[in-house]
Amino acid sequence: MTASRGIPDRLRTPMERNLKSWESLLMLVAIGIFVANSFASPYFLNAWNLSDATFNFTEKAMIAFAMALLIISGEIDLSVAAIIALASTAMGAAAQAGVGTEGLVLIGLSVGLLCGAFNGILVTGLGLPSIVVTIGTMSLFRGISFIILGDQAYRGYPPDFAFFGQGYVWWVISFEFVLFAIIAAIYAVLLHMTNFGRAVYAIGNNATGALFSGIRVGRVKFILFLLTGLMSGVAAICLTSRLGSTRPSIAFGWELEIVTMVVLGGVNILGGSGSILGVVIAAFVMGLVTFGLGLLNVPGIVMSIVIGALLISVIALPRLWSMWRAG
Amino acid sequence: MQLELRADVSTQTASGVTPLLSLSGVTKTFPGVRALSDVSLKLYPGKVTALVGENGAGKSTLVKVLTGIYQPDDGDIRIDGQPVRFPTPQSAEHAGVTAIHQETVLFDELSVAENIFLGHAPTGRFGLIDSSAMMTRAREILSSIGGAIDPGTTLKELGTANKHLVAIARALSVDARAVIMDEPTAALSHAEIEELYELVEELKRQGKAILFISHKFDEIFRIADFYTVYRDGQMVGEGAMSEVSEPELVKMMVGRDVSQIFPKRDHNIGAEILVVDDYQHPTEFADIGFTLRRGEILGFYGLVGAGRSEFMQALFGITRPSGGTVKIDGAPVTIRSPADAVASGIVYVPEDRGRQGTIGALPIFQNVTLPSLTRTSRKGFLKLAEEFKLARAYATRLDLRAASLDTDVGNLSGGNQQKVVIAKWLATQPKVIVLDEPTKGIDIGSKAAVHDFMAELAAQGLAVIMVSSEIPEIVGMSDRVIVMREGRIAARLDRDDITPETLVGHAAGLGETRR
Amino acid sequence: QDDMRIALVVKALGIGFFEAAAEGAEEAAKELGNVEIIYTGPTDTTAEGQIEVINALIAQGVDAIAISANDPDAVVPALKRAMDRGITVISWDSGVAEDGRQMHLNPSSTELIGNTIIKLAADHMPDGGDVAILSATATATNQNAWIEAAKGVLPNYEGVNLVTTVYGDDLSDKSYREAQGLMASYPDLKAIIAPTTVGILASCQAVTDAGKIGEINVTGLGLPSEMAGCVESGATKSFAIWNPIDLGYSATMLAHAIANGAEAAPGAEIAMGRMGSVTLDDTNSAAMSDPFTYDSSNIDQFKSIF
Amino acid sequence: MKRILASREALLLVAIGLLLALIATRFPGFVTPSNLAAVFNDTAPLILLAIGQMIVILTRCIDLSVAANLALTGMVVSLINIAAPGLPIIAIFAVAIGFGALLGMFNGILVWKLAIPPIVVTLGTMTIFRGIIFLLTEGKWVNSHEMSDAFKAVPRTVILGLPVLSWIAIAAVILFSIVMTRTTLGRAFYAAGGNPHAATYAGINVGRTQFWAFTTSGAIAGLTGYLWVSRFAVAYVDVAGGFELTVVAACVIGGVSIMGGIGSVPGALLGALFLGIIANALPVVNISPFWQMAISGAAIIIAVVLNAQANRSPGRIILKRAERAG
Ligand SMILES: Nc1ncnc2c1ncn2[C@@H]1O[C@H](COP(=O)(O)OP(=O)(O)OP(=O)(O)O)[C@@H](O)[C@H]1O
Ligand SMILES: Nc1ncnc2c1ncn2[C@@H]1O[C@H](COP(=O)(O)OP(=O)(O)OP(=O)(O)O)[C@@H](O)[C@H]1O
Ligand SMILES: [Mg+2]
Ligand SMILES: [Mg+2]
Repeated sequence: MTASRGIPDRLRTPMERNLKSWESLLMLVAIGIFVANSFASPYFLNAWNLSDATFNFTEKAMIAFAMALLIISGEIDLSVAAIIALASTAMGAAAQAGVGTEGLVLIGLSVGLLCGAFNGILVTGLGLPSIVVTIGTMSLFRGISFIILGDQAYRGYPPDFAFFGQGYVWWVISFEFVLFAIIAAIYAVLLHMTNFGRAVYAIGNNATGALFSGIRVGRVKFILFLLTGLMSGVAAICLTSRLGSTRPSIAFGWELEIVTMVVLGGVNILGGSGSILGVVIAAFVMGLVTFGLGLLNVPGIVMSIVIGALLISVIALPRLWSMWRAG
Repeated sequence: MQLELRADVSTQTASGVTPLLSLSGVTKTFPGVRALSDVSLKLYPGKVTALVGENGAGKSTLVKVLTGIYQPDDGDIRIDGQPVRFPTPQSAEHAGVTAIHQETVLFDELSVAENIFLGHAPTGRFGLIDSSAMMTRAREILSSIGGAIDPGTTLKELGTANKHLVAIARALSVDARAVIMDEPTAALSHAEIEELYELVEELKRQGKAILFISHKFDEIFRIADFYTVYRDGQMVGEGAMSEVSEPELVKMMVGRDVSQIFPKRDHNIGAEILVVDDYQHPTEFADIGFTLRRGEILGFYGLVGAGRSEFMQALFGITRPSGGTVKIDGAPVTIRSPADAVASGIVYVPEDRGRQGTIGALPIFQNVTLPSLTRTSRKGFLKLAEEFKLARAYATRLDLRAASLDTDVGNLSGGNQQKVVIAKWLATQPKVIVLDEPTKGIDIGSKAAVHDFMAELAAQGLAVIMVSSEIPEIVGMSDRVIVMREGRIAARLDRDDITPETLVGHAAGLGETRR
Repeated sequence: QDDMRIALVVKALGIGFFEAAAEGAEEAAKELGNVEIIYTGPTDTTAEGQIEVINALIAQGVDAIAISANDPDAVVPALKRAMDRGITVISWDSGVAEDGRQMHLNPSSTELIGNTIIKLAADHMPDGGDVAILSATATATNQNAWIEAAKGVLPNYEGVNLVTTVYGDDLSDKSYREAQGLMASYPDLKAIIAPTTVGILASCQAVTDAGKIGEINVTGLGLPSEMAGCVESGATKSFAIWNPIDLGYSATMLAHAIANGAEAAPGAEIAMGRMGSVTLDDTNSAAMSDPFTYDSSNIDQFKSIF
Repeated sequence: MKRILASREALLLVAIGLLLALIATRFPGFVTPSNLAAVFNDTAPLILLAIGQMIVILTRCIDLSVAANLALTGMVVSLINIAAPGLPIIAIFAVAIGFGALLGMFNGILVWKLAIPPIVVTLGTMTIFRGIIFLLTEGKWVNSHEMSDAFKAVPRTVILGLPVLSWIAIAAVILFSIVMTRTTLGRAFYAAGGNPHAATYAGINVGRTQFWAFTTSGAIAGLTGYLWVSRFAVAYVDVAGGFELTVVAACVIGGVSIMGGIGSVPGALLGALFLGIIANALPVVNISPFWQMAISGAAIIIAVVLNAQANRSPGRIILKRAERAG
C-alpha cells in the first residue's frame, strides 16, 4: 500500500494488459484457423470466396455488437431473430403495396426500434427479467409474422433494394461488409470511448451502485434495447435484400448464434466486462470455421460442434490452466 | 445441554480451567492477504469472551475457520483439550460449535422452520424430512428465545428483527456448547438488544461458552467476562474484562492513542441552503419538513426501521415521494432520479457500501469520476487524463491508500472504500451531503477519521445530514437533531437539548426508555 | 482433365427419400465416368442453411448444382451468383423460381400427382366423406403445387370433401401431432392424404395409436421400405411414389448434360441415360415419369429396393 | 387458506380453468375426459422436461441442452434397439436414464468445477450433443420399421385407461413433489439458488448441488428421449429442435423465478399444461395454427408480469401502524 500522495495512475501499461487479454488469445485462434483453412482447401485463399464467406457472419455480427453492450449491462435480448422476421414481414407488406426502397429501409428500422422499445419498456419500466421477457417477445414477434404471412411469402422487392444484401462497394468488398465494419467502429467508440459506454460497464458491474452514483440506469438500458432492436432492423434489411423474399421463418434460431458470438468474443454473460474487438474477432472465427469446413463439404452440424466446443474450451482452458498451476 | 461446569471465576482469571474451545497458531491467507497469522483464542464454559479489533483485523475470518467454512492453512483447534478438525460446516456443528454470522445467512423463500433446520433437519421414514417434528422443535426453540413467530411462515414475510431471531434460533437448533456471535446487535433496535443480552445470560447459565464480537464498547464492558484483541490478523492481547479500561483496549486495537473522538468545531453556520417541505410517501414516511444551512450538521436519529433511510433515498431520487417540495438556494427543484439530485447539488453516501456505494469491479478512478463524467469528458467522449487528474486530487485530499488509481475498488479495505464513495461525491462539488450511518461497522480508528472529515466539510460550508443510530455520535457531532419515529418527525432538538435521554425518549415515543 | 463435380443439394441430410436419390446420383456418376458427386445439404430444412451450403459450393467452383429447395425464392440470389460464376444450376423435386435455375425436373407431372393423391383416397371411400391433407413445410414448392392440382380435380370425385390442409414441416413429431389434431377436430374424417414421406409415416403412426385403423385411411406419397409396416397393419391401403433412385439419377444426368453444353430452353429435349429423355416446357420444367401405386399386392417386392 | 388462494399455482389453475371453459364454449368436445386425457398424454414430455428444468433454474442455472440431450439419448437407445432388438425394455430404460444423466453430469461438472456460467455451458453442449447424433448416424433417420415392436409399444400401452407415457409423467410429478419438499437434497436445491452465500454457511456445497440439479435434469431428459422417439417412432438429429425454450417458457409460466430459489413441481406441471392445452386447442377451435406462436408468446409475457406483481413486496406498513397507534 502506498500513501495517496504517491499513488501511481497505473501499475501495468495498457500494452501489458492487452497482451494478456482474451482478445489476443482469440486472435491466435483466428489466425490458427485461417492458416489451417489455407492448407485444408485450395479454394480458401481466393478474394471472391473470402468475400462470400463474410456473408456468413456480417448480419449476425451487426446485432452481436448491440447485444454485446446489452449483455455487458447485465441484460440479454433473445428476441432479435424474431425482430428480423417481423421487420422483414413489414417491409414485405410495404413492398407489396408499392413502397420504394427508401420507404422500406425506414420501415425496417422503425419496426426494429419499436420492438426494441417494447422489450425495453417491459424490462426497464416493469422491472422484469430480460431473459424471460425476450423469450416471450421472441414468440410474440415471430408469431405476428406468422399471423400476417401464414404459409405465404413476400417477394417482388424493388430491384435497387437488392443492393443492401447483394451489392458490392468496391471490387470484392460487399456493401454488407463495409456496413459491418462501420457499425463495429461505431460500437467500439460508443462502448470504449464515451460516457455512455462507461455507464454501461458500471451498470453491468453493479446496477444498484450505478443508480446510487447518479446514472440513469433505466434510461441507459432502454437505449440499449432500442439499439439492439435497431440493429435487428438493419440486419433485417440486409438479410431480406440478400434473400430477395420474406417468410416468417426467416433467421430462425439466430438468437443463440448471436449470443454465442458475443460470449465467444469474451463478453461476460453475467455482465460487466467485454470488448467490441473481441466480438469482431469472434465473428471472424465463427465465419472462418463455418466457411472453411463448408469448403470441405462438412455438414453444418459438425461446424456447430466445433463452435460449441470452442465456446466451452476457450473459457475452460484458462481456468484449467490456472487450476493446474495452483496444483 | 446439561453441563455441570462451574469454573471458579471469583479470581477474574481462568488459569487452571481447561478451556472448552481453544485455538492456537491458526493462520489463514487469501490471495494477497494474510487474514490471520498465528492467532490463538480460548473460550470458557459459562463465560463470554469478547473479540475486538479494527475492521479487517480478521475476526469474521476466525469465525469462519471455527465453523468449518474456511480451512486454516495451519494451526490447532481443541475442544476439551482434544484436537479436532472442521472440514465442513456440519462437522463443526457436530462438535458443538455454532455461530450467528455477521451477514444474514437465511433464505427468503423458505419457511422459518426450514431456515432453522436447513442442513440438519430431523428425518423420519425412508430418510424423508419429518416436517411435523421440525415444526414442533422450531416452535420450542423460538419460544425459548422469546420469539412468537409461527414456524410455518415464509421468511420473507418477517421484519428485520424477527429475521435476526430466526438466525439466532438456527444457531441454537444445533445442540451447541460454544456459541459465536459476530456483531449480533448491529441490526437490532434498543429493545431487541436488551432481549439479546438476556439470552446471552441464559446461555451462560446453561454453561455454554460464548464468543462475542462487537465494535460497541458499552456492550462489551457490560456483558463480556474476558477479551481478546486482534490487530492486522495477529493477536495483540487478552485478559479479563475487569482488568482493562476502555482507552487501554482502544490502544491495543488501534496501536496508538485515540484521544479525542469527536472533534471540536467552531460554529460557522451560513445561509439557508436546503428547504424540504411536507415530503410524503404512501407507505414509508409522511409530513417531513425541515431546513438546512451551510456549514451545519443535521443529525437524524431514530430506531432501526424508523424510515430515515427511506426518506433520504426519496430525497436523493431513488424512490418517488407522493408529495412535497424541495428548494435549493431558494429555488424549487424536482428530483425524480439520483441524477436529478446530483444535478441540484444533493449527494448521498449510502448505508450499504458494497452494494450501493461502490462498483467493486471498476477501478478507483472510474468510481470517483462516475457522477462527474460530464466534466471530465468532451461532448460525451472520455478524456482519461482528466479523469486521473480529478481522481488523484481527491485521493490525495482524503489520504486514500491503494496500490494505484486503477486498482479495483473491490480490493480495498472497507475504510478506503468509504473514502472512495466520499471522494466520488466531493468531486461533484455538492451543496448538501447526506451520510447514512457513515461509521456503521467501522472501527474506532477509522471512525475518528470520518468524524474529523465531516467536521472539515461543514467548516468548508457544505451542509451535512448525518443519519446515525449511535447516540454518542449523534450527540457529539450534530448541531441540530431531528428524531424520527414510524415514518414521521417525532422531535426537533437544538444543540443544547441533545441528550441521550431525550433522543431515546422521542425515538421510542415515550419518555421512560433508558439506556 | 479433372472430374466434373456435380453437387446434389437436398432439403436436409438424413431423409430416406434423399438418401435414395443420392444413390441414384452415384449410379449416374459411375455410368458417365469422370464425375464426382458431392451430396450435401443443411441439417434442418431452412433456406438460410441451404444458402450457406450453396456459398461453399460456389467457392469450390463445382461444375453443377442440382438442388431440391426449401424455399423457391430465398435461394434465388445465391443460385444466380452461382450461375454468374459459370456454374450450371438445375432444380429437381422441389423447385426454384425460374430465374434461379436453368431448368427444373419434376418427379412427375404436377397434375398427375395431384390427381393420384386424391384418387388413392377416393378409391377406398365408395360413399365419399371428409379428407384432410397433411403437407410438409408451408413453403415447399412441390407439395404446394400438387395440393393446388389436387384441389383442381376435386370436383371430379363426387362426395370427397377436403376439409383442411395442415403442415407438419417434415418433422415427425410435428406431423404426428398435426395428424392427432386432425382426428380430434374432424371426427368424421375418412382419409389423411400426406404428399410427403415424413408426413405419411407419422400419420400412419398416429392413426394406429388412436386405434382408428380401418376407420381412417392414410395415403399419399411414401417409400415402400418405410411404409411396409403401415400397409401390413392396414392403416394404409395404398400409396404412390416415383422411384427416388431414378430421380437422383435423372437429375444428375441432366445437370451433366447442361454443364456440357446442352441448351436448356423451352422445347429442348435432353437425354437422361436409362430414363430416356425429357422435353422442357415453357417454364423450362419437365416431368420424369408417372407415379407408381403400391399396395399389399406388390409392397413386398419393392420394400427392399428403396 | 388465504395463502393457498393467493399462491401462484392457484392463480394458474384458475387461468387454466378459464382457458378450458373458453375453449368449451366453442368446442365442447375438447373438455371430454377422453380428450383431456389425450391432451395430458401429449403434454407429458413437456411436463417431464419442465420438472427437470425447474430444478436447474431453482439453483440459479439454466439448462439449454435438454432438448439436445433428449435427441441424443433417444438416438442412442434407438441404435441400441437396432443392434440388439431383443434387449429387455427395462434395460432400455436404464440406458436412457443413465446416459441422459451422464450428459447432465457433463454440464454439471463444467458448472461446478470450472465455474463456467451455465448458459454458456449448455449453449455449447446443446450444439455438441446434436452434432454427436450426426456423427453417430451421418444424419440418417431411424424410422418406425427399424424399431422393434416392444420398443415402440411402451409409451402407448394403456394401463387403467391411461397410456404409460401419462403414467410416467404422473409418477414423476409425485416423486419430485416428495423429493423437493421432503428430502435434504430437495431443500438444498432451493437453498443453493435462494441464497448461495447463506447455503455455503449452512454447509451446502452450492456447486455440487448445481451438479446434481443438472444430473437430475439430464436423467429426466434422457428418459423423455426414449419416450419421445418410441412414441413418434422416429429418431433423427433435429428431434425436438428448439424445444428447450418451450420448456423454459413452461417453467416461467409456472411461476419458477429465473433468479433462482422460487418454484414448485405443481407450478411446473401447470405451466406445461397451460402451453399443452393451447397447442392442442388451437387446431380444434379452428384458429389458424399460425396464431399459436403469438399466443404462447403473449401468455409468457402476461405470466411474467403477473408473477412479478405477485412478488412485489407490498411495502412496509410503517405508517399504517403509526396511524393505528396514534
Ligand atoms: N474471501 C476472502 N478473500 C480474500 N480476502 C478476504 C476474504 N475474507 C476476508 N478477507 C480479508 O481478510 C481480512 C480480514 O477480514 P475479516 O472479515 O475477518 O475482518 P473483521 O475483523 O471481521 O472486520 P469487520 O470488523 O469489518 O467485520 C480483510 O483484510 C479482508 O479483506
Ligand atoms: N415492518 C417492517 N417490515 C419489513 N421490513 C422492515 C420493517 N421495518 C424495517 N424494515 C427494514 O429494516 C431496514 C431499516 O429500515 P430503514 O432503513 O427505514 O430504517 P432507518 O430508520 O433508516 O434505520 P437505519 O438506517 O438505522 O437502518 C430496512 O431495510 C427496512 O426494509
Ligand atoms: Mg467481520
Ligand atoms: Mg437505514
